[in-house]
Amino acid sequence: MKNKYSIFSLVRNAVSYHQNWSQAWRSPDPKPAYDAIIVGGGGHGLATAYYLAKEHSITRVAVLEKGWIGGGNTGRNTTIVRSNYLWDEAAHLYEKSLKLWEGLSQELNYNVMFSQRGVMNLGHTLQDMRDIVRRSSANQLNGIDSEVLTPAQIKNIEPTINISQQARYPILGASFQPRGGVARHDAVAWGFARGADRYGVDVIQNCEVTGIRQQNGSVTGVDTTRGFIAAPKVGVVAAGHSSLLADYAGLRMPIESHPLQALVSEPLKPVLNTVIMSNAVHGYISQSDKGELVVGAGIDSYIGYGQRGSYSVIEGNIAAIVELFPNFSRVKMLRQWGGIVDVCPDACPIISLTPVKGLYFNCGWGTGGFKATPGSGWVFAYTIARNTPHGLNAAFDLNRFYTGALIDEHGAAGVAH
Amino acid sequence: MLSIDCPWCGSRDQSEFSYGGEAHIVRPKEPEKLSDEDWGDYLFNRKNTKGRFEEQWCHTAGCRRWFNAVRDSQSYKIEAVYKIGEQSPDGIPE
Amino acid sequence: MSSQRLPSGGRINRGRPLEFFFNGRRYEGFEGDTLASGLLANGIRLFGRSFKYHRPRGLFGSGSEEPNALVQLGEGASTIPNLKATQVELFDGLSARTVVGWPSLEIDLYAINNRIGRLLPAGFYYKTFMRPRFLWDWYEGRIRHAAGLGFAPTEPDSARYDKRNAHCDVLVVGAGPTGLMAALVAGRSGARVIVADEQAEMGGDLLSSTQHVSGACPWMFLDNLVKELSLMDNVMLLPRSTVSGYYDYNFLVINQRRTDHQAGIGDIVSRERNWRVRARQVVLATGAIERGLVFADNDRPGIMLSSAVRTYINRYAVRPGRTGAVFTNNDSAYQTAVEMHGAGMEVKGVIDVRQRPSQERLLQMDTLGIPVYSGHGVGGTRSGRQGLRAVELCRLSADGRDVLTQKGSLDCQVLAISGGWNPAIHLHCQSGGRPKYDDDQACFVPDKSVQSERSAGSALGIFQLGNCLSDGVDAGVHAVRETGYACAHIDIPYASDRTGSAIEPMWNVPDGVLPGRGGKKFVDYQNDTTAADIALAAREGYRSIEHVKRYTALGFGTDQGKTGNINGLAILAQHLGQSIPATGTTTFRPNYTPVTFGAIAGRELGTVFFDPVRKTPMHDWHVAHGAVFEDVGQWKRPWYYPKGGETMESAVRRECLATRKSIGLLDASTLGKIEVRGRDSAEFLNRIYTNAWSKLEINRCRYGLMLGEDGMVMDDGVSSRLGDNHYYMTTTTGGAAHVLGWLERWHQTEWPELEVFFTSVTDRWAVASIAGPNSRSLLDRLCSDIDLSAGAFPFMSLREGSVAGISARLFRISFSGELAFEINVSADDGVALWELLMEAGGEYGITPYGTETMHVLRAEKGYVIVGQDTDGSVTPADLGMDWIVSKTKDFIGKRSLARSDMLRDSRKQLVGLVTEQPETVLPEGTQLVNEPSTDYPVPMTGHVTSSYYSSTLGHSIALALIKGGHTRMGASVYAPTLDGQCIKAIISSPVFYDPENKLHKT
Amino acid sequence: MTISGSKHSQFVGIDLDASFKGIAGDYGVWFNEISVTEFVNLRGDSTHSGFLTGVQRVTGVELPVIPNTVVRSGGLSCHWLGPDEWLMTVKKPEVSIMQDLEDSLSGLHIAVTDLTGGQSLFGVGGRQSRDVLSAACTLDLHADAFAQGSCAQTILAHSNVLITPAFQSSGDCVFEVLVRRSYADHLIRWLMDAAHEDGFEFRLDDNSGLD
Ligand SMILES: Cc1cc2nc3c(=O)[nH]c(=O)nc-3n(C[C@H](O)[C@H](O)[C@H](O)COP(=O)(O)OP(=O)(O)OC[C@H]3O[C@@H](n4cnc5c(N)ncnc54)[C@H](O)[C@@H]3O)c2cc1C
Ligand SMILES: NC(=O)c1ccc[n+]([C@@H]2O[C@H](COP(=O)([O-])OP(=O)(O)OC[C@H]3O[C@@H](n4cnc5c(N)ncnc54)[C@H](O)[C@@H]3O)[C@@H](O)[C@H]2O)c1
Ligand SMILES: Cc1cc2nc3c(=O)[nH]c(=O)nc-3n(C[C@H](O)[C@H](O)[C@H](O)COP(=O)(O)O)c2cc1C
Ligand SMILES: [Zn+2]
Repeated sequence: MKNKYSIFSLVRNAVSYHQNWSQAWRSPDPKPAYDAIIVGGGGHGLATAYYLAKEHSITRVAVLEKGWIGGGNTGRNTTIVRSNYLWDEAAHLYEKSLKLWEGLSQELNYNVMFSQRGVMNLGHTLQDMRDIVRRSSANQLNGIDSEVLTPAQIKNIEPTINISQQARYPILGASFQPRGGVARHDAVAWGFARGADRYGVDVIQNCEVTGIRQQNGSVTGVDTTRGFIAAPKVGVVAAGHSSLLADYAGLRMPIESHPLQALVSEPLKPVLNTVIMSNAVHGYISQSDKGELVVGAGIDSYIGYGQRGSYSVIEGNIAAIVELFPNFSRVKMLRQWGGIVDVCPDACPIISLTPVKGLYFNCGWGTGGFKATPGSGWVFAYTIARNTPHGLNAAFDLNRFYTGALIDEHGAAGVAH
Repeated sequence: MLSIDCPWCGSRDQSEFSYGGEAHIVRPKEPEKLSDEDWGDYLFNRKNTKGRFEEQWCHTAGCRRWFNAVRDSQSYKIEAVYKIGEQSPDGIPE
Repeated sequence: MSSQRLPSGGRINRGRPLEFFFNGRRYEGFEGDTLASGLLANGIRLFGRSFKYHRPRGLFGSGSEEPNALVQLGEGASTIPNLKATQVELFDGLSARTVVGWPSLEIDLYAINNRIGRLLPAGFYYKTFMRPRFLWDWYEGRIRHAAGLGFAPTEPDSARYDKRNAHCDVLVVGAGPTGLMAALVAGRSGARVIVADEQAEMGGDLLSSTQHVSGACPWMFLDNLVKELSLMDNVMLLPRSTVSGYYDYNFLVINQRRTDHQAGIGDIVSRERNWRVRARQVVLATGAIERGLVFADNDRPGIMLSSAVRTYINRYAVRPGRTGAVFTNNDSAYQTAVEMHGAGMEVKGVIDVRQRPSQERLLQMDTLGIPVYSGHGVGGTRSGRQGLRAVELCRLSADGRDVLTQKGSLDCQVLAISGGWNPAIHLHCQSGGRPKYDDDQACFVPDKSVQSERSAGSALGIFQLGNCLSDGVDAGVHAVRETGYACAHIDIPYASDRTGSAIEPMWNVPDGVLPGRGGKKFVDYQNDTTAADIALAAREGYRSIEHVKRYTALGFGTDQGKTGNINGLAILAQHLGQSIPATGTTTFRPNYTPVTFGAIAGRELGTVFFDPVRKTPMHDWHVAHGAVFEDVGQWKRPWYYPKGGETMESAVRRECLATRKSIGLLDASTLGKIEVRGRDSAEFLNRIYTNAWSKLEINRCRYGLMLGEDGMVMDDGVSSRLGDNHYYMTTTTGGAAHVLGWLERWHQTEWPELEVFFTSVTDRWAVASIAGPNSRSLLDRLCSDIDLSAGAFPFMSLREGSVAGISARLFRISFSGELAFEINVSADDGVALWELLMEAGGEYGITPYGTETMHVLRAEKGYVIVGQDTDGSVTPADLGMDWIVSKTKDFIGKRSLARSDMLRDSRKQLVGLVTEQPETVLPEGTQLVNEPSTDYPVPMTGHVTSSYYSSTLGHSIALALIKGGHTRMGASVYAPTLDGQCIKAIISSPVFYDPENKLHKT
Repeated sequence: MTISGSKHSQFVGIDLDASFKGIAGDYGVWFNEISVTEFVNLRGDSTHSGFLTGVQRVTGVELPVIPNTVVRSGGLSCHWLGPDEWLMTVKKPEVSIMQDLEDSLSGLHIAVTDLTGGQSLFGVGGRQSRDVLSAACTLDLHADAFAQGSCAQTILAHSNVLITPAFQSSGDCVFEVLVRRSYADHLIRWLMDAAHEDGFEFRLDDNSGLD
């Protein structure tokens, strides 16, 4: 392998003044035809291409990205990774993903800085606590690490948190998944791109898909801003833009695209040890390795493709954070931004075949799909390669919206970040 | 931060309103006669348009009236508001 | 250390000396100084260390653009991390320390990073620390320790922060000459004007200037202008106020810092105030930010922006060094040479990369005896302990890309550099506008306005004072006209601007060595991003400017790349062989400068204000009687009433038994209450509830279930018929607002033809519910106008009358399974009623009970609580409530109940559970399995939704949702609890108490 | 002094002596409780002439049909709340309009709902009253934008309120703030806190709202 990354290659390249590093991925022109096209160069799309090549030996693959890879939600999320989901279907899928995370840096030979510092979901009402027990209990039975913490135990892990029982919505407890954590979002996209490129996948940027062609009910290729590209299989992983692509194929989707915002503080010396999420006061926070506090703001109620949301949402979230951490009131917000999240009615993804043969959709991850990146790519590659869902994603098909077999994660699991 | 023109109260801060999603989704007259697919389509499938989009808002903290707006979902600019039952400036909704 | 304070001049108050501390040492400065100017005046040049290589750094700028001089202010709870020394106003006793440098600024062990810098190219951490895997946690700890700038406080902040909402006709951002002229026009025309400037004083660049305006010295001109504005009622001047964000619909946020510059002002005045402004028109007069030049070792303390040097000299009367030189690619820095000379500095020369600087400038330098090195560059620098000592001169090729000859060095302590000017287009871009590249001026300028906004003056790329003044007037006139005012007359002040020759872009000054070698050329000082890093990124395939930003951290810092971003993207463009506009900028986002969380959060925090606390009319009574409260939505509801050290368990047992045996009293005022009136009320309820309402008789009550259109249980409650076309609906406490909204929505948007009105009366009624076998006897004593007998006042009916002389509506409904009455009186009478009931009930041992007892009592009866026993995935059939679902009419959600998944046998259904050990209470939420196992994953069959000890029954009871539960009566399930037990339980009917439903009907 | 148990006051439990001088050394804001003897919510069809005349017959005022306006006359105010909704407040103990409205409008599609006891009305006056309210209210409260005769439902400190400016003969503006009873305690505490810098006092006997 050309340019394997390690401390040794770093030293070797330092000697030659870093002039000899090869490209992490090429920037090829599109070929006229591929065996499979992946629409969307986010983490999920790139992972799909990577696993298609690696696990299914399908290497004549193009990933078409309208902008720059990782510039969608992959590049703008708060990077929380956990698998403590309530419902079996979701738990198994996310746990598969978490297992892949645990070896991802080595697998990709790209340090995605996956930091298993634990994720805490706080409970502030009696019902929150019932839900926490319910979820933790389900997690344990599913073989997923999860514990319930008392306020004192929370304080022990996170010394500056406010556990006063006089608070407006006092912290009554939390669930805690020690294996959860955060990762370096950009590195995930880049690592998968580099990995896929190594297998010969073409990662093509600045190439927007503008149409999906089909003949006799089967997909034949896609129109793009760089011309028509033929392929018998097209996997769409376009997150916030899924409805548009469905529209190109004449399909309707149970998806709404909403602005979801996040913000960071200035970099600080380590002050937070874990990831803290609170549904009731609505805010979540972690600290990146670089030192900035990464705060998830809320979703706007309205549909929005603007990659920006309402300032009041930011205000509410910061208030929640200061409520939880009154010591952060002198910390400053550096930057805020937004993403376009594709929300499904049951807060669970769609990873599915479609009525069009050879056309597959992977979307609806909404506010919580970063953690699923490797797992989602893994099952989607399987689904595309075999033209049938893997057991792990069978429940996440489009049909559930007609039969009613929803996997209602907001029902009880609360925020799905 | 939107400022929304309530057809009755005029321009007010977004915080006074609640959102109702896509406008002109008519509840089927005889749901029992619908197939599961058609019912699922009514329940869940949405246009989710990028661009000019007809949607519902309610002036919850004001006059409590629901109304429709044509808003560009990318620029967030509200191009028109009209009352329930009135015709969209974009013509008859299908 | 020698004082560098000039003997006269400056906008400092020499009559007011201040003492302050930096890294533990004491210094003196004056009122009007910033920490930066104060330290510089004391001869301090080393301000901090860089983030990655820990190189010594000094001041680079003089305002919010500063990348280097970051400090931590104060100690303890009021410490503030990451302030820019250039923005910290001095006050007496101020104490600051540098944020980078461990263990100290002078001796920084991490400075080793500079030595091994070659091992730390952009993104090195993505390439290493991967093996062995188990060491990653350790590596990460080290990385975290090394990273981060200042320290967050670890104690709560005692300062106040507040907000104001404001509306204005014209918001002027920036109070330089441009903004002030715009404000003057708008103010004189009578418009409502807000002027915000991030600096302590209004004036912008004029504060640092010596250029005369209309014949007057600039400060005199300024003082008159500001005075006139401050006397206008319709103009609000906000100094120390940064417009941090420009959002949709001309909504802008101004962060005003109110107290930090005053020591000991106390906590009465809020420390910061965020203004939330809706402006009809916005004038962006934010000026321009000078950018540096990228050359080898361009980060020595003493290398400063030319504009900063000018500011320190003129505004703060500080000489930044004894000797100086200028390095530029444009005319503006020549003035700095003049000012340095005027300040008594020995100016060693002006190094101009251009082959032909303007004649006028050359003459000017000549008269001052300052040599001009045209067609030259700085190829490297040397430093001593206190920073810059010398710069190396080299002769450049005509195209500026190569070094022709090394030309020796100039000894100087200060190098004033100017790579050109970047209009501060941040807010324009935040408002949705795009940046447009102006080739002539080598900078991005605002493109078309998207919102009601206009950039003016230097923010628009107009760099001459005279033109700025007239453009400010134009902008003011434009704003006034757009907002419908008649424009007042104004004389445009005059300034004698110099003409000159054009800027020649110089993005990467050649140093004559091979790529990657030689001194580091910093592009982004704060993140130590170098030109080589950008080249490396491009080489490795990170070609988008957005990738380069993320790979190299260019512009990622607390200054957001105000001085470095444009140089960085231009260097990338060179490497990719494409134009600057094709390369594009990164996205401008709020905040313009960082804003404290406290100010964004404002005052709605803490026990009292974070969210409104809703109280029932009897609230104070509950407090006085020791109630412990539960949060239900925004309401405070009594949870239980412990007596003399009772635990919750014993209080609840006592309350339950008292109710079952005699009388309990519950404050039920929080239930949602809606009046439904109109000819079509019944029809409307038919469509909303699963059951039928038309035939309900007047004065009768009925339980109803509402579903979402997806068929899932949404809310429940008892509704009653008050008249022909008049119903009274109750909802759950938490669901009240939602249900009212739900009714209105269906009515207004789907069925406007139905004649019906809904009015919330939740707050109008106080509700005291008495339950228990003695409740009728008690009520009999207080109520003389209603026949309370079972025959005359049957279960599920209502009567109007009076209770102890208070007019009341009585409902015979029961959520406890006991004989019960809900007494509704005007909220004004709630306390009186409650006290009368307590008094009259004394001999029955009437016992107030809270929500916990209510839950136990209802669970004994198998009554569900929506949201606890349901979760958005539960249908009426799942609850065993088919009986309430009409087969003959349509209603919201009905069609969904016929979908295939709703008919599945294995759906989770509501059942009761009884544990083997009567005292064992199943933990609520626990999952249930059919077979205990540790072979994960273990298939789950359901979970416990409600669980209590029933003192009435003498054993624990639980409700659970269990797969196919309705057909599994008597079967056993196991609850593996989180603390490692496995509790066996038997599935039973969910009705544990009075299954024949006799008691409540008596 | 605190009011305890007094049934008609929303200031129960609030320390009414808790006046506080602001940084200017005086009371920039004052609060009082405005006693209203009857609150009536009225729904009906304003395009129906019988409805309008029926209301006028009882109240003597013409129902405001222009959004966000109020009509006041002789102790009775009538606020526009929505195109088919009004709030009447009666400040005279001897007058009750509930039943009269029912009778006068009988046969029409209307709803007359007694809200007495469920609402609280405060006056917020003084030099800084506008500033204090604008701390958590997005409405433009400037006299040019929110003139005599207007009223508006909006949000103040996370609570739904109806605000009505009332200009006194002195030219001072008092804002009448109507809020649902269960929020009243929150709101008055919030107002006291919001007046932290400006200073505030309670005015007990001054029933300053205009009618
Ligand atoms: C603010 C925020 C915070 C979040 N926090 C978390 C979190 O903490 N944890 C978590 O697990 N998840 C989180 N998420 C969700 C998570 O980011 C997403 O679910 C996940 O990144 C989706 O990955 P993706 O690859 O499917 O989508 P994306 O990364 O958005 O990739 C889709 C790509 O498709 C491209 N595309 C779209 N249309 C076309 C077209 N026509 N042609 C070509 N290309 C096209 C887009 O440009 C984009 O690059 C958050 C999201 C946001 C916005
Ligand atoms: N010699 C040159 O080439 C050159 C170049 C640029 C500017 N100038 C001079 O600078 C002056 C420009 O005048 P001007 O009025 O356009 O700009 P200015 O720089 O004088 O004033 C801009 C003001 O805006 C403030 N500001 C910027 N962003 C802000 C924000 N987000 N919130 C609040 N305040 C903010 C700054 O603090 C500053 O006071 C003229 O005198 C001009 O000659 C000269
Ligand atoms: C986890 C995370 C951490 C970030 N940290 C920083 C940071 O330290 N400094 C910064 O300027 N931006 C930071 N950003 C924000 C990015 O600059 C950028 O705003 C975001 O990726 C969205 O892209 P856009 O603003 O270009 O649309 C961070 C983003 C994420 C997702
Ligand atoms: Zn309205």
